[in-house]
Amino acid sequence: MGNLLDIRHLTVVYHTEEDEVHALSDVSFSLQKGETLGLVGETGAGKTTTALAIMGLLPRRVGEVQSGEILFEGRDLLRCSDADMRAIRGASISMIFQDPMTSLNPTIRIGDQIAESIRQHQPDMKRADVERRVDEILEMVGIPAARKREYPHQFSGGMKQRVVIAIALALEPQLLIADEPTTALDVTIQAQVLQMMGDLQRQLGTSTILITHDLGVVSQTCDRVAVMYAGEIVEVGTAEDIFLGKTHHPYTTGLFGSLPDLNRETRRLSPIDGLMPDPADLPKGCRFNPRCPHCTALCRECEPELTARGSHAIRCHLMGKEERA
Amino acid sequence: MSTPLLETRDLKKYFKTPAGMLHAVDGVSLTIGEGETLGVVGESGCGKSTLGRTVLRLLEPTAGQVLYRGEDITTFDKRRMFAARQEMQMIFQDPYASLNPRLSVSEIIAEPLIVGKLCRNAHEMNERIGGLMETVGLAPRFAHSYPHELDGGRRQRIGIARALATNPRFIVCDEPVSALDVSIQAQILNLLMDLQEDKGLSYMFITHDLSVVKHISSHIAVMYLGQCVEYAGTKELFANPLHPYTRALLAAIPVIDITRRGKRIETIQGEVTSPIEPAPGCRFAPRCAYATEACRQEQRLCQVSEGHWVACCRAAGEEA
Amino acid sequence: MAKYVLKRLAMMILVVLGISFIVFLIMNLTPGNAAQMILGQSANPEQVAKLEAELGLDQPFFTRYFNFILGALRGDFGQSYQTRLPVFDEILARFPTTLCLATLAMMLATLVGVPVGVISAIRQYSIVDNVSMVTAMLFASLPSFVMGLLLQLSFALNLKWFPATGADSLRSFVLPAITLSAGTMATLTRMTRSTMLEVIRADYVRTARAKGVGERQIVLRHCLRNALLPIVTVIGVDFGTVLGGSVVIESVFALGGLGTLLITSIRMKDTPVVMAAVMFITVTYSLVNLAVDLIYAFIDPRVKSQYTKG
Amino acid sequence: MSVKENSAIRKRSQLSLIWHRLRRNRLAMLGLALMSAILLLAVFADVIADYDTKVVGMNMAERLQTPSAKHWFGTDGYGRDVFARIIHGSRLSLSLSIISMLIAVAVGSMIGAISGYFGGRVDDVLMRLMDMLLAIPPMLMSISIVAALGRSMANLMLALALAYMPVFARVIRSSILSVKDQEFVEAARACGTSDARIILRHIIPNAVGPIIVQATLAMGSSILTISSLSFMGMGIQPPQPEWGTMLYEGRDLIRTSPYLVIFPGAAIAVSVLSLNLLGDGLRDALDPRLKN
Repeated sequence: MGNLLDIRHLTVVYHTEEDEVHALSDVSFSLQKGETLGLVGETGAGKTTTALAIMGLLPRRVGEVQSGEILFEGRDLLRCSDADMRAIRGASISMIFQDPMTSLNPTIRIGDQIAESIRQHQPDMKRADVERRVDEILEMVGIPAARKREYPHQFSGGMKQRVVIAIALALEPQLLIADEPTTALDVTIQAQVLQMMGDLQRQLGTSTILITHDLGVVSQTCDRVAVMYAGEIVEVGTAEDIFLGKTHHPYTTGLFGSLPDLNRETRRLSPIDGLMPDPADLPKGCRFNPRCPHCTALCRECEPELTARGSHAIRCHLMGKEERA
Repeated sequence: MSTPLLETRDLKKYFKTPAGMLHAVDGVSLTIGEGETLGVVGESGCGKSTLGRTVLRLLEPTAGQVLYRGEDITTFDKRRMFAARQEMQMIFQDPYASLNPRLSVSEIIAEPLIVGKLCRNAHEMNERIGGLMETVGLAPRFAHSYPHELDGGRRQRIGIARALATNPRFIVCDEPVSALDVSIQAQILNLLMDLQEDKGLSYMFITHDLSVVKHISSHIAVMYLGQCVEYAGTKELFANPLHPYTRALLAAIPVIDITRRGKRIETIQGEVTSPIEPAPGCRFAPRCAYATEACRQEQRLCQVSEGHWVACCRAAGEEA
Repeated sequence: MAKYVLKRLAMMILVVLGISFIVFLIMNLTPGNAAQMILGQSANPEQVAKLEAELGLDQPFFTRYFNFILGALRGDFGQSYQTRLPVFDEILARFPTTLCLATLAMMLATLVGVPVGVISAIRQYSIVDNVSMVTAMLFASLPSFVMGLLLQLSFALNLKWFPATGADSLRSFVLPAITLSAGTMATLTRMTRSTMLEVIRADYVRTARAKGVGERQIVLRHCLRNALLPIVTVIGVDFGTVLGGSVVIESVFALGGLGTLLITSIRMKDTPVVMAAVMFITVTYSLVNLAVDLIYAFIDPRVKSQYTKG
Repeated sequence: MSVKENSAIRKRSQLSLIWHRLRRNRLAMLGLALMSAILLLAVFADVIADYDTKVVGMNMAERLQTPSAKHWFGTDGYGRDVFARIIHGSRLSLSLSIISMLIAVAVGSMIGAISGYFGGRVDDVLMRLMDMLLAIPPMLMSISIVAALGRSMANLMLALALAYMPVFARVIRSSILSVKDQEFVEAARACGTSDARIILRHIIPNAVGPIIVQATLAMGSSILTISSLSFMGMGIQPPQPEWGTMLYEGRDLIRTSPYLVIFPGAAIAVSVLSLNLLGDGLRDALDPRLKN
C-alpha cells in the first residue's frame, strides 16, 4: 500500500522582527492510507507548524519553508499554485483547529458554514443537494439537522467542535489534520467527541494526523506516533513501539515520567529538568542535551541522526551506539 | 474526633444574572484535616473555583459556614479576617494573569510581607525573599526580572513563593498546573508535594484532571453543578466509585493503554445543564442512564461506608 | 426587539429631558438678560421690566421650565424672544440645511473611508496602504475650517467651479460636505484598517482558508461583516462630530444652518430657540445612535439575541 | 545552559520595553521630535521674537508683506510678523490644551475610577450622566459653553475640559474593569491588602496606558477645537496671537495674501499631526498585537 502523505526533510523558519526562529528542522515522516498518526510534543515543539505547512497556511511574510518536500499522493504540495492548493484544502485535506470557540464565524449560520465548504469544491451541485448533504453531515456528527439555521453562539463548546468537524469532513477528505481537537473540552465531552471522530474515520476511511500533547489520547486512538521536540522528530514508531517498547529517546522517557499514572502508586514524579530551548537560540549538538540525564561530549558537539530499527526510529547518539554494538 | 483544620457547612454562593440566580456553589459540606490534601474535581462550570474563593472569603458566601480550626470565618470582622488570611493562602491557575506585570519578582513576593508587616527592616525582607525563592527553586538572579520575561513554570513558582510568604497553614490551589506543559507540570507537582511534607501544609487542590488529583490528594470531592456528589478517600474513590457521574468521569479519562485502541468506551450522553435556577432533585439525572422517578427528589450526601459519602439514592441503596 | 427599541426610546427621552434642564439652568445662571439684549444697553429699567413681563421672564425658574417642557411635548416650543416668530418654524427653516450637510458628509466619509481602509488592510504595507494612511493622518490633523478656506479659495474663488457661499442648490453643498467629511473620513479609514487587520487574523478566517475558500470570498463573506461591527459604532459617534463640526463649516461657507442659529441665540439669550435647537440636535444624534445599534443587531446575531432577551 | 543565561540577560521592566518598542517606530519618533521642537520654540519664544514689538506691536508701514528673508512667513494686515506670532501662538495653544486636558483627565479619571471600582448604583448614575454629556457633540458643547459664559481663557478651558471629560471617564472605567477582575488583584486581596493599596499599587499602574494614549490624541483634537473656537470668534481675543484667531483675521485677505491662512493652518496641522503620530505609536507600543 502506498503512502498517502510523505514529508521529507521539511525545514521551516519564522522571520520575526527580532529573531529568526527555527520552527521545524528536517522533519520527515509518512502516513499510509487509513492510518492515524499521533504527533506528540509540548508547546513550541513544532506540531502546529507542521500542520500549517501541509495545509499551505503558514503565516504569510513570516513563515518560510526553507527546504523539503510534502508529497501528497505523489504530488509536492509546496510546488502547487495557490489555486491548486485551494482546490486541495477542504476537499482532499482538511484541518480541525484547537479552539472551537473562535473557529467558527460568529455572523454566519452554521449550516451555511458547512455548505460553503461543499459549494466551494462542487459548484455545480444543486442547492437542494447541498442542503441534503449538510443535513446528512450534521446528523453524522450528532447534531439535529434542524439546528443548521442557528448561529455559533447558540452552541456549547463541544457542539461547536462537532460543527467544526462536520465542516472538515463534509467532502470526505483523504487526509484529516486534527490540531488538539479536544484540548479545550471537558473530559466527558472529550470522550464523546473522540468516540465520534473514531467512528467517522473508520466509516469514511480517512487518514488522520492527530496533534496532541495528551499521551493517553494518543495511546487510545493512534496507529503510529511521532514525538517532536524543539522542531525535530526525536522518536517515531508504531503505538506498540512507543507505549510498550523498551528503548526510547530520553525525552520520551521524561515525558512518560512526568505523567501521574492512574494505575500505579508513585509518590514522586520524575520530570525532565529545565526548559525547552529558545527556538531562536538552539543549543549546539543534540537539541535535548542541556536537559538530558545521559548527555555525553558527543551530544554537545554533533547533532544525532534519526536512526531506524524496523518500524521504530530514534534520534539519539546513545541508541545509535547500541545498535552498532 | 479532633476538629479538622477546615470545614465547610452547607456553603452556598449564588450569583445574580439577568436570567436568574446562578447556583455556583449549592450546599457544599466538606472537611480537610491537618496535613491532608482534598482534591476537588469537576468539569468547567461545576463551581469548583467559586468554592475555593468562597472558602477564603474572596467571595462572600450567600449562606453557610466556613470553619477554620473550629471558628466560623464568615463572621470575622476586618481585623480578625486579616489575621486569618495570613494562614490561608491561594495559588492561582493562570501564571500570566496572577502576577502584576508592573512588579519585579522580588516585589511580587514582598507584597504579602509588606502588607502583613512581617519584616522589621529591608535587610530582613531581602533575607526572607531570598529564602522563599530558594524554597520554590527560583535562582536568585531572577529577583529583578519581570514576570513577562519568565516561562510559565517559573511564573507559577513565583505565585507559590508569594503564597508561602506569610507562612500559611492552608493553601487553596486553583488548577495550578493546568496551564503548564506536562514536563513542567510534573516539576510543580513535585514542588507542591515536597512543600507539604516539609511544612505540614494542607491543600484544597482544585482541578479537572483526575490523574493529577489522584496523585496529589488524600481525599477527593467530585462536584457537579455546584454540588458535591461524592466524597471519599482517594484509594476508596478510585477503587469503588459509586456515583454514576464519578464513574463516567473515570471512564472518560484517556489513560495510556493501547489495548483500548479502537474499542468503544462507555460515554455519558448530553452536556452539563444550566446552573441558573436549577430544578430540584438530582442535577445529573438528565444525563444519567439510571435515572428514575426517585431522582426527582433532593439528593443528600449519605455515608455508605466509613468516610465514603455519595449523593445518589440508587448508589446509596445498592451499597447499604 | 420592539421591547428593546421602546426601552431605548424611553432612555432617550430621559436624556433629552436631563439635557434640556441643564441647558435651561445654564441659560439662566449665566450673566446677561434677554430683554436687555433686545432693547440694547440704552433701554431704561422700566422698559426692560415691561418686556420681561411680556416674554414671561418674570415668572419663577421652575414654572418657566415646566411651561416650556409641557409646550414642547405638544410640539409647541414657544416664540423666539428676538424675532417673535414661532421657534418651531425657525428651526424647521434651518434644520434641513444642517441635516443635509451632515448626512452628505457622513455618506462621503463612509463611502470613501471604509473601502480605502479595507484595501489598506488587505494590502498591508503596500504603497496603497502607505499613501492612504499618510493622507488619512494629514486629514485628521488639518483643522476643518483651514481646509474649507483653502477649498473655497481654489475651487470657488479661483476656479469658480462651485459657489463660495450660500445654500441655494446641491452644488453649494459640495465643498462644505467634502470639508466636513475629511476628518471623519480619516478616522473611519484608520479604524476600518485596524479592525480588518484584527479580523483577518481571526481563527474563523483561518477555518475558511482551510476550507479552500478564495481570498476574495474570505474578505467579502468572512472579514467584512465582522469588521463592520466596530465601524458601525464609530459611524454613529462620528455623526455627532459631524453635527458639531457643521457649525464651523456653516460659518466658513455662510450656510445658515442650525448651528449658526444656535450660536446667535445663545449670545442673545434667546432661551426658547436655544432649548429647541439643542433638543433637535440631541434627538437627531440619539436616533442615529439607536439606528446604529439596530443595524448592529442586524449584523451580529449575538447582539440580536441579547436584545430579544433583555 | 545557554538558555538559562539568555533569559537572565533580557532583564527589562515593562516601561523600558514599551520605550524600546516606541523607539523602533519611526513615525512615532518623528511625532516626538516635532512635538519637542514645538515645545522648545514655545519655551524660548521670547528669545526668538520680542512679544511687544513684533507680536502685538503694529507697524502699518510693513503691512501685508509676502514671505521674505526678513519676515519668513510675511506680515499681516497690521504689519505684525507672522512667524513671531505663530511662535508665540504655540504658547497659548499648547498651554490651553495641556491645562484643559489635565483637568479633563483628573476629573474624568476620578469619575471613571469610582465608577469602575465600586460598580453598582454609583456606576449606573455616573455613567448615565456621562451618557448625557456625550449625547451633545463635543464641539457644539464647547461652543455653547463659551457662548453662554462669555469669552475668557478660563471659560475656554472649562468648556474643553467638560467636553473631553466623559471620554476619559469611559476609558479609565473600562480599563479598570479589565484589570479589576484579574487574578493578581485577587491575589493581593487574598493576603489582606487594603482597597487603597490595591487601587494605587495594582490597578492604577496597569490601567494608565490607555489614558496616556487617549490624552495624547485628545490634546491634538483639543488644539483643533481651540483654534475652531477662536476662528468662530469665540476663543482667544485679538490681538493675542492664537493660531485660530490669526486665521480669523487672515480670512478676509485670503485672496490677496493666502499665506496668512496657510502658515497658521500649517502650524496647527503640524502640532496636531505630531501628537497623533505619537499617540498612535504609544498605542502600538502598549499593545503590539496589531504589528507584523
